Amino acid sequence: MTSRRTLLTMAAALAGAALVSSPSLAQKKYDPGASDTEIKIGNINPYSGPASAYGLIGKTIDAYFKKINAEGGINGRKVTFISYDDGYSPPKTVEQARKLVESDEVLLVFQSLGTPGNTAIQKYMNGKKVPQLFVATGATQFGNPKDYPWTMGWQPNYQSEGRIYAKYILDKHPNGKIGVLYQNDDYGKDYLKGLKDGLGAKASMIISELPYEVADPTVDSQIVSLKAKGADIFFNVATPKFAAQAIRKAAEIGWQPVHIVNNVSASVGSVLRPAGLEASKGLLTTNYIKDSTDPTWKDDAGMKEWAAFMDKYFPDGDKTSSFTVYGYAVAQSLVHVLKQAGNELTRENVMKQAANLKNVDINVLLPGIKLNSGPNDFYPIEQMQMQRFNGTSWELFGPVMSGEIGS
Amino acid sequence: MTTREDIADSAVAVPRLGGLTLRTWQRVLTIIVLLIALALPAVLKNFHVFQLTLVMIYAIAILGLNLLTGINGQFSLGHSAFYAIGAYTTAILMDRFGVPYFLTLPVAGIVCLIAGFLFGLPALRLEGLYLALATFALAVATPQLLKLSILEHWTGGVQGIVIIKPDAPFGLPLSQDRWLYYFTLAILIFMFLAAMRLVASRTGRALKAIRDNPLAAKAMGIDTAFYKSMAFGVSALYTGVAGSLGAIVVQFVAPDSFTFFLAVSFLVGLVVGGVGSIPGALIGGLFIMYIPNLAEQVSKGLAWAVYGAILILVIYVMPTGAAGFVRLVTGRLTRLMSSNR
Amino acid sequence: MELFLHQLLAGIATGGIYACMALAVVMIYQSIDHFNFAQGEMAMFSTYIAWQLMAWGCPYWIAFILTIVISFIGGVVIERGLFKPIRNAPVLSHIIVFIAMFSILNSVAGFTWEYTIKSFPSPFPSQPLFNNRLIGAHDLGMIAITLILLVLLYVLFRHTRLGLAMRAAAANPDSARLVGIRVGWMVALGWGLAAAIGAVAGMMIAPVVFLEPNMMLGILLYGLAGAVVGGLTSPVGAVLGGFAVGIVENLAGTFVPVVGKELKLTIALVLIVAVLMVKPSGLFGRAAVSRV
Amino acid sequence: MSANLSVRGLKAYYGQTRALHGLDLDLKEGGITALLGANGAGKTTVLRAICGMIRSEGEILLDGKPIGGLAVEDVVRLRVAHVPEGRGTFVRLTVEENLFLGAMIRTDRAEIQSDVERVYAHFPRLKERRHQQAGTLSGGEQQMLAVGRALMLRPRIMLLDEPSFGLAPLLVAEVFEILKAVNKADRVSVLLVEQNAALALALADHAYLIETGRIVMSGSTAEIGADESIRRAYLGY
Repeated sequence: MTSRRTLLTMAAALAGAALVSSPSLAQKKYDPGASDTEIKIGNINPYSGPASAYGLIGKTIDAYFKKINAEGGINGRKVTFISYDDGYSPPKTVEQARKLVESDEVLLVFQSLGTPGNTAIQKYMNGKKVPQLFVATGATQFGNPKDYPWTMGWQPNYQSEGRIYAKYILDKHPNGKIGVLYQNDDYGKDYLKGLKDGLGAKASMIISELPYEVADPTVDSQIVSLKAKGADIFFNVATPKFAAQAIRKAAEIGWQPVHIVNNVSASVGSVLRPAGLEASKGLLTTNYIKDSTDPTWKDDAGMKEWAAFMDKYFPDGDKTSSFTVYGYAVAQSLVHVLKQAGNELTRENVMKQAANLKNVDINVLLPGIKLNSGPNDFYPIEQMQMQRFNGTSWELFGPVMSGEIGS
Repeated sequence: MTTREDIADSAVAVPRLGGLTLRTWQRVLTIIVLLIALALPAVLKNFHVFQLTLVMIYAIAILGLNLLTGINGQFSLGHSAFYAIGAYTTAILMDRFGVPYFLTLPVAGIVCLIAGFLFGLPALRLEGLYLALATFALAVATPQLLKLSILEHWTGGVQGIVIIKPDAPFGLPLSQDRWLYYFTLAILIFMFLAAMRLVASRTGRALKAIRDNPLAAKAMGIDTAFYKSMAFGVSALYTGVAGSLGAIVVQFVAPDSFTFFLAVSFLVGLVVGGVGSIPGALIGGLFIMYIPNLAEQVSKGLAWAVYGAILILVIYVMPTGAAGFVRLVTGRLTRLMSSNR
Repeated sequence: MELFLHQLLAGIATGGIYACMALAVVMIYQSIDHFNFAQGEMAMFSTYIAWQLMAWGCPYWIAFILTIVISFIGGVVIERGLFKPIRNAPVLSHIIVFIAMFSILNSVAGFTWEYTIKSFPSPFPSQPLFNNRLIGAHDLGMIAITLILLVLLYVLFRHTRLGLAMRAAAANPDSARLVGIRVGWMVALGWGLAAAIGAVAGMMIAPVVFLEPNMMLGILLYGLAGAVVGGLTSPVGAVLGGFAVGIVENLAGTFVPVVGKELKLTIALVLIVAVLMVKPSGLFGRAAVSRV
Repeated sequence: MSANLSVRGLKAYYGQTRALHGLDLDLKEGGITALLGANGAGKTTVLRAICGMIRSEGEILLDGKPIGGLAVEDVVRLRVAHVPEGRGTFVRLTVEENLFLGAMIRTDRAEIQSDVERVYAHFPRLKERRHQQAGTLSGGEQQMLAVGRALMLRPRIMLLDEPSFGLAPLLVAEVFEILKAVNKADRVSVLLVEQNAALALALADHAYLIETGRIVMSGSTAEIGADESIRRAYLGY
């Protein structure tokens, strides 16, 4: 009997000692997916299917967290990054999101990619009160804190980019005739809407808007049509492969409009070079991120750091693709949020911190572009700058702009 | 492209296994599976319940394809289209008109029955590869049609439609997932029983006669045109009901959900489960639900290569699907038993 | 009118792509009496092999020929290794193996060479011929190569004993064995040839659409459609069918009001199905007539 | 040219089912041997077993060398031509292509061409239709084509499965006439399976009677034809 009693007192004493000796422990707060040693982060990416090119982003993020872990983790906690494939199919996204939340019990879902998939899980994530943080899409519906306080975007949204181009066109070519090539999905239509809204009363400047499908072999027919209709401004809202086809075809048939290519396809390495650098001369676009193939950033500290990271943690990764820079930047942003959350790793605090970014500097974003967010501002990056291709690299011009979409 | 496997047919003889007839074994097995199905939600997490619900939904869709391919010998690479029609019917009715979810099921079924019948009419003139191409085209065209801007008011265009998950009725103490599981299970049992009825009926015999020998069937006075179109219709009805359930469970429809890949998955499920076998559809559903996940666990980068390898392995081991395999094994066993006696 | 002419020419250029693929489809159909749904992926994979050879420093034409040879051997090996063991399984099981091959090739290519697009060189001069800007030199070159392939195939099938044996083996394997044809090897040979033609198609198509693992996804469908429209038994028909599909698709996309631009693929497919209903053996195919 | 074929204890199987139960048979060199029997007696099975189309046990000796277990393609290479039930026409190919296929294993190109002409000499009707799809021929013409295709092999042994099936009597006579001529001229040994016993007995010099997979009688056609009881019981005339 006595022995049992001693044991109990000893245990109580030990427990008391533990409480006393580390008072900070008392302030630690965790939700599922976080502990003293670990933070579980979920992710959904199309590693297969028609959008599998984006899978590179997931791989880069994975590599970045390896780096973070190798350097001691986030506030001493190792990151466990669980990334699933949804093949760009919404039902699969739902399944994978539920697996992450209910089976793997992650703290948050990060950078789930694509508008359809994110739309499919938005209600679920908000119902479960699990952060759907920094989604990988520029659709405007993911920055709506009133209805969806657990969902937040990251990159500048497509509509504001469209507005920036509209502003430029109204300013420089007020009498132009605009032809648009767009991918027939939310992404293409968002850009188109931004352009139209930006043109406002002068939306009639758009004389032709032609869609294409991801399954189409080429967009040659559309380019031929746009030229024949007499467009002298070409707004190219296509993903890399089709954007490159359009650039090449336009040059081939001797069509030389003011050619604006959307930011999604602004990579020198994976779009302009395949399309032909000569043919790409004079292209306009906007950007917020540094282009790894642009010699301008050869000695840039941020890009050097990125290159070192790629060499060490993702040597197989494609350094000419903008996706690897993007993945690096967005992963850095998340790490910033989690560091800021400190020891209170609850889902609520994560969202609170994500909505509390003040001039955060991510070193691979263009100079002057910072992350900013607030309780009513769920678009962390809203600034972009226009640039023109000179045959070897992009040249920034004009001020850092924002699309100021009314949200 | 006809295949002549038929579990319902092969069970006519009364071979015995361990003193019981195969029929009895089948019954016992069915009851065990049913009991397990009823008990599972109590021990599983919501997420797994959700996955199993999807398995049942896929099984219903595969059963629909089976009625067309296995029983009637027609071929379709386009059943994702009917799945989509069912899903969209439900989504539009729920979202735009506030119709309760359970009422949308029969509507989706009827809409698909009509759509399938109408598609079956021209398809009558096409056989084998041509039918394959026509249905292939249907599958490829479906997402584009759903995106069509003139339909956007109804379909929500590329954004799709988000719908609200129903709660359990009568204040039953069940989570939404568990309730939908039982709801789907009930529909599944109903649909499976109806399919068995159909296969055993006059209509079923006519369909099989057309599959096995269209000329003779015609000579016997079977209206082959009507029956073939009807087979398309009924098949579409099943797949449409599955689509409708899928929309409710996933809470979302969008053009990207119904690509050609879905039609291929159904086909894989059909063949893996066993062409012509009604219970095989469940095996098919399990396969297309879990094997891709398994492949992803084996290797992330090469998940689909692993999946392909598994598929080839399955076909090598069971060239006529799980149902054919089971038939083979039970056949061997009964022969072994009887020769021992 | 000018737009019409431009679209017609653009249609011929894309039609060349489909025609090339359609030839490969007809080739495999002639030897296995069926489509190979993984054919596009095989062509894509061959093209990556060519790209890899060039990346290792091979000159274009040597890489071109090596790729054809490797693809031929690959085709034979796939048939002998993968399909011979299940030759008695139902057709649907074969289709599943095609699907499996599709997954494997696509996945391995993406894993090995990444999913980002690569430019693939064209053997033809980049300057437009005759200073016309409507149809590029590569398009013309591609059409020329397609026609050369067509002639070679025609000669093989119509004027050589090997070709005759292959046709016989495909049309009626049991009788073919009775005249001493080794049917299994004829099928393997057919696979090899189809793979080789697919490789040429891939290397011709890649400069236009850029090289990436999913590049053949849409093209295979158009190629199938072209082959079917032309009649699956006729290489000439397949090539003409390919051009027809390209032209119809472009014109439909441009001139069908309201829904044309959004549904150009769908409209093209509907037209094809309509053609088949009127003329089930395709425009140029010979119907198999037989007395009962 | 001709050869002799002897079969000892032949058992043959369709899947698990045994269709022949140990059967002996000799084919005289340069002669015509008929195999008679009712429907389903196993006549066709014998031919299939000899040329390797189905699994069989027992001895099959061609000029004393065993050929059992060889694949069809290899049996054909020993110049054993089989005109199968249903004629095995390549319906999508032309008449002439069908004939050339018959000579597929031969390499003497010039001779092949002259053999085609020889077949045309036998069957002028085929010459008229040489560029037609074989599927468009009438039944009788297809039968001629099948025989012609077999001749293109320059066979030492010809296995004929019901050449009279579905033909008008006049045509049957024509085909049999030519068979006789070929047998004489080229000294080809012929094994003829027939349901029309009268015809077969008239043509052949030796006959076997088969019943449910077993030989029940054999002898010269004269003997068999003369046996009243057999005529009634088995031959039905």
